[in-house]
Amino acid sequence: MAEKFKEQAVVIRQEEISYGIYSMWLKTEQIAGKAKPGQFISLYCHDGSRMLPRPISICEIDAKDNALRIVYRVAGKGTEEFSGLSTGDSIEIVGPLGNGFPLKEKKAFLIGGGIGIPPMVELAKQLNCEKQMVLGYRDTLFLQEEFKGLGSMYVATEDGSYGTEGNVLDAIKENGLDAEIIYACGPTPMLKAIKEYAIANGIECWLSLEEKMACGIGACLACVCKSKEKDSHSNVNNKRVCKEGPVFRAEEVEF
Amino acid sequence: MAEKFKEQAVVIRQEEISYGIYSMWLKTEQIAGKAKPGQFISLYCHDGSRMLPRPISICEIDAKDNALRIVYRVAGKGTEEFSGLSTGDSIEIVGPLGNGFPLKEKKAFLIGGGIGIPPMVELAKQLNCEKQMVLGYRDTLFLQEEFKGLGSMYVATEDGSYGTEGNVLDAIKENGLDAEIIYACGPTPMLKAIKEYAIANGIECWLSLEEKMACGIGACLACVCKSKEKDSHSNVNNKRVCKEGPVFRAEEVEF
Amino acid sequence: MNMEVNLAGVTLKNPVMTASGTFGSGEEFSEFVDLNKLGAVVTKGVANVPWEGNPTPRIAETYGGMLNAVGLQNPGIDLFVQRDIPFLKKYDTKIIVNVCGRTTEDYCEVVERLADQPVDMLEINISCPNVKEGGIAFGQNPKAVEAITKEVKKYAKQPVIMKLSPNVTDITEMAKAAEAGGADVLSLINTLTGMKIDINRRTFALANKTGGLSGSAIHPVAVRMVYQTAQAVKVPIIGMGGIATAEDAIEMILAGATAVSVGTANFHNPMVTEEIVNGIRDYMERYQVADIKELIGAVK
Amino acid sequence: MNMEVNLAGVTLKNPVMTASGTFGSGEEFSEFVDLNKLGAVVTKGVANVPWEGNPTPRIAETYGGMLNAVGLQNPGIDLFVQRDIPFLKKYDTKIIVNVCGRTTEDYCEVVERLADQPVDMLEINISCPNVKEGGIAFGQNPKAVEAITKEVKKYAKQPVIMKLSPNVTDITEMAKAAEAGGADVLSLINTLTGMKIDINRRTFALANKTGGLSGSAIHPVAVRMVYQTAQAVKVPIIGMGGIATAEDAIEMILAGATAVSVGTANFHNPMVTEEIVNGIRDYMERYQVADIKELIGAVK
Ligand SMILES: Cc1cc2nc3c(=O)[nH]c(=O)nc-3n(C[C@H](O)[C@H](O)[C@H](O)COP(=O)(O)OP(=O)(O)OC[C@H]3O[C@@H](n4cnc5c(N)ncnc54)[C@H](O)[C@@H]3O)c2cc1C
Ligand SMILES: Cc1cc2nc3c(=O)[nH]c(=O)nc-3n(C[C@H](O)[C@H](O)[C@H](O)COP(=O)(O)OP(=O)(O)OC[C@H]3O[C@@H](n4cnc5c(N)ncnc54)[C@H](O)[C@@H]3O)c2cc1C
Ligand SMILES: Cc1cc2nc3c(=O)[nH]c(=O)nc-3n(C[C@H](O)[C@H](O)[C@H](O)COP(=O)(O)O)c2cc1C
Ligand SMILES: Cc1cc2nc3c(=O)[nH]c(=O)nc-3n(C[C@H](O)[C@H](O)[C@H](O)COP(=O)(O)O)c2cc1C
Ligand code: FES
Ligand code: FES
Repeated sequence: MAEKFKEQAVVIRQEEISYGIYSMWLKTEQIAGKAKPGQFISLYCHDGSRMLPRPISICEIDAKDNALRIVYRVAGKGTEEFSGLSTGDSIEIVGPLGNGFPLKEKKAFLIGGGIGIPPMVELAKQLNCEKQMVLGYRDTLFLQEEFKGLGSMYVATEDGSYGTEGNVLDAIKENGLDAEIIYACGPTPMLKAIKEYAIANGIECWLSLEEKMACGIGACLACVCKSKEKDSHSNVNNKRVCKEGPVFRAEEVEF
Repeated sequence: MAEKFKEQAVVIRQEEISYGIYSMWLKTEQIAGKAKPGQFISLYCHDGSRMLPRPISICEIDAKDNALRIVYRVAGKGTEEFSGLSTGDSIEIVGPLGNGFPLKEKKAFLIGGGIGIPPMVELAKQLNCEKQMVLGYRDTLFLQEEFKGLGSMYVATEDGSYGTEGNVLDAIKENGLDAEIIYACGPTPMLKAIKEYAIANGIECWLSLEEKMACGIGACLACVCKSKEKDSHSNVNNKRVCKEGPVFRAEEVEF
Repeated sequence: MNMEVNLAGVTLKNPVMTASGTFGSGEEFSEFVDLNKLGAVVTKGVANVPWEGNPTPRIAETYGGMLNAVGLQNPGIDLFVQRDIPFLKKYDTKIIVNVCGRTTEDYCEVVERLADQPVDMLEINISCPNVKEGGIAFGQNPKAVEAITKEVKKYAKQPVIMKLSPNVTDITEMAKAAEAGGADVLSLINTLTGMKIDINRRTFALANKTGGLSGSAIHPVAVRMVYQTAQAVKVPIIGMGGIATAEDAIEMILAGATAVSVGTANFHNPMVTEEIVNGIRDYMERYQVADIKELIGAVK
Repeated sequence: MNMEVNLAGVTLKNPVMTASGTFGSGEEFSEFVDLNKLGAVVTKGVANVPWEGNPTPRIAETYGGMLNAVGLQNPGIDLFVQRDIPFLKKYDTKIIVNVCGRTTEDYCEVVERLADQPVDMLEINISCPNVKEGGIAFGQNPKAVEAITKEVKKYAKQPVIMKLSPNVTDITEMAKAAEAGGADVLSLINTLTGMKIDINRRTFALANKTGGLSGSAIHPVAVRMVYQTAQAVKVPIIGMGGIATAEDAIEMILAGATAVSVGTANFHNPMVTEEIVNGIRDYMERYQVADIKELIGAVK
């Protein structure tokens, strides 16, 4: 049983790194020290009208200083509230949650789409193998600097303003890339396409999923995804994204 | 029709002047410039779970700088929220609300009980007559300095730690005071006793009442008090504390 | 861009109205809102004679909402006709008079008195949980709903809106009964019956013990009932319950409401009704909705 | 100071329990809360066979609350008996198993399977609004409530709690029917049926369209129903609905609840149940309440 903590984290610093996209470093007591790439934390709002936690992936871990970084897009009221926090403010968080990515020593694609890019940063730092980052954006780039020196990087933008015009698979094709393992996080249509690509090419593939959550720890069954096999916990073909996931073998899950 | 404004006021400064009692100066756009002693403002909470305004009396008015002072006790969640505000923070307010005290040139008692003392400060400043402040406290004194130089002052404390042991009427009796007019604000039992005293002694008497409010402007009929005569607005024996009040002739209202 | 909606032949310039009892007859709020900007003003409930209402405390705040047990205090139809209608006539907005009563005869008396008055519609409150007689008793039984609707319709010269209570097992049953009785429009929801206890004084927070829950807290229940009702009847629906933003109003319209009423939110922000009108316009512009009618019941 | 309460012969060390479906079988929350500190753990609803539940999204946040349409996903009684009961037996707390079904036979099968199991009580969920068959259908008609209570009682070896739906015109009618059917304890309220629409995507926020509203938003409705029920029946009541603080729990007890269940608040703060136990103790100390039983139904 992985350890989880509920803490009053303190904002070390926060900045808007792209339009509506914020990067926040949080000082934790224990969470950062236990966290792994691909795991997430739950953040709680100060405003009493919003009761549910917001799940946000861990982007970077500074285990030495027990700090962690999240990068998030303002998508609604909760993330808007978070974006107003500044150095010294505190925020309740629970974590580390979920399973995280397996760290394998195989030639890898690290594929991030939009706001699915953040978890790839810590993964790239911890993976010990040949790394090819494939990053998909709508138009404006962010978190590019972070990958410098960690491997080769390929970018796709929907509007073609940078790199390949199209999606991450177009960038892979255009650059004639290959890999033995895929780690991916991003919008569902992207994950679906990557799953097909991986199966077609016989590549081991790990996908990080999203679903609406209530408890974030596996108790409420809000956040399930369809699984191919009967899940040992649920005894039906449902797995909990917050507990068995958010990272799943592509073959395990159905979209 | 008195003018009312909804504004984003800015906290000039706030301090805890006694245990759990806060004094806050607010910079307004127009409200302070139009306010009169005995009127109140509605303050709105930032936290979305609290939707109703908190009515708080105006303690002092700085018409020149368009600032006003309120003094309040932390009584629940809303006032607790306000107590956390500091210089530069903003808060939504509506005002000035209610009728205020009539300013008459008669030898006066200004009677304040506990958290009913604040409105007496501005009243004392604006009244042009012989003023006798009679202030009742449970134990700890506050807002005493403010009355210095405005008239004579008499204090009663429940525990006798300062001034007369007992209530404001005990202080009046002990000091052998008299007056031609009474202005009073404080807890209902005190107001009730003052009303009886005023009638028994044939003194003109104005009382500032409290009631739970929703709209604060006279539209919802939440905040009524029983009136002796049929009220011309309601057409029944109910007057609106927020609109016809909060200040009433003692004879007009029933407790 | 067209924001006009039609309720039983009455055209509102936009779908935003005030919820009865939260806005008086508009006078007090006219200091904050330009009444000309609203689709309609719905007045506080008025009876054949003046009502004293309940003892105080009449309201209590709750999480994301409030309880009220005002108990339909009102000045009676005579003073209302003499004072409140002329006030509202000065504005370019529709006038909807909310009617309450203790007996069917009470309701009919008020409706008859209003027949020759310049009011646009009548809203019959058969769903107030805060009075001992009348009110909700009429609104929790389909037979009673149909009967009172029929009676009122006999006397009414203006289109009749029946205002339904959410404190029922099946809202569609009541809605169908009102429609069968001849209702021209339905409005829902009135407040959910609730209670608050002060644990320090160990008493009820309201003198009346129970009160009606309103405000953002109840919005999801209101949306559900409006949706269910829209599937069950043909008459137009005025949706209300916890509408505090343009988003809330649009949600209600998408669920099937032709117009919306804003209540408790006025206490949180006296300018909210006008802001909601503007917010709906912004939404229509953003999504290029040429006519608001395209949104009514668009989510099925 | 005595915090013990008695529910149909079962003594709880304190009145704080978990609300079914929000706490699994306790395993996940045991990382945050010492289960030994709770009066009882009420499990997620379990059926005779595994249930898949509804498609996602299964939840949506609302103002001061949330909607859920999980649809009673559960692993079925076999795995539950083999895994969940032994887990809970490790703790010094009472075990209450929440039972769901599509037919009366389904319920009875589960109840029978539990007869020789070390569980302390059974809670029969006849009020789930999120499944097509069973659930709420049993809970909105007094005859059906009485009938299923009687059937279940035939098979039950443990005291039976009937869990009532708030989506009814008169909660006391259902409460009396359950009592007449032999219920040992009543629990209320389950969720209020609600709906949320995403105005940008113009779709329902939940795949199931409607869901159950829970959390602080509904607390005043729950307090009112517990109060009304306490005046109408003799059996003890477990109060729930929006309890998020010790104050909320005490309010429910003063209204007439012998014990309370905490649901949605666990999602906002995984340690809340233990904090509520401590907060009730603080209140009793502050007001010198020697026995919590003095508080039960103390406000009338
Ligand atoms: C495992 C996981 C990791 C995530 N990591 C990131 C990240 O690193 N950066 C980032 O920007 N976003 C991330 N998201 C999405 C993020 O959780 C939502 O954008 C956020 O919850 C929106 O909250 P809000 O209050 O601003 O929006 P609102 O729409 O106001 O939220 C209302 C409710 O819906 C939930 N919700 C809304 N959108 C989502 C969503 N996409 N997924 C899950 N719940 C949602 C909220 O948590 C809240 O309960 C992640 C989601 C999951 C499940
Ligand atoms: C005309 C008027 C003038 C007032 N002036 C002052 C003042 O100068 N200083 C001061 O400390 N207090 C004053 N009060 C009392 C003050 O309004 C309450 O203490 C305050 O609203 C409590 O809010 P809360 O959120 O802290 O308490 P909570 O108990 O959490 O409030 C819950 C709800 O009850 C209402 N409420 C609670 N107590 C009162 C009360 N005593 N009167 C009216 N509504 C109440 C709140 O406004 C809110 O809607 C005044 C009240 C009125 C009516
Ligand atoms: C203080 C108050 C008074 C009310 N008075 C009436 C009334 O007189 N007649 C009526 O039909 N509804 C009355 N209502 C109900 C509202 O019109 C509305 O149906 C309900 O409050 C839900 O809307 P809201 O959540 O926007 O307030 C009243 C509500 C409140 C809060
Ligand atoms: C996610 C979720 C799942 C639930 N599942 C069940 C269930 O399986 N059986 C049941 O009887 N009630 C279930 N409920 C209802 C709760 O037990 C409780 O009655 C209701 O949520 C009100 O309490 P609360 O406001 O404290 O959450 C569920 C509630 C939620 C929020
Ligand atoms: S969010 Fe509760 S099980 Fe995943
Ligand atoms: S608070 Fe609404 S009338 Fe006074």
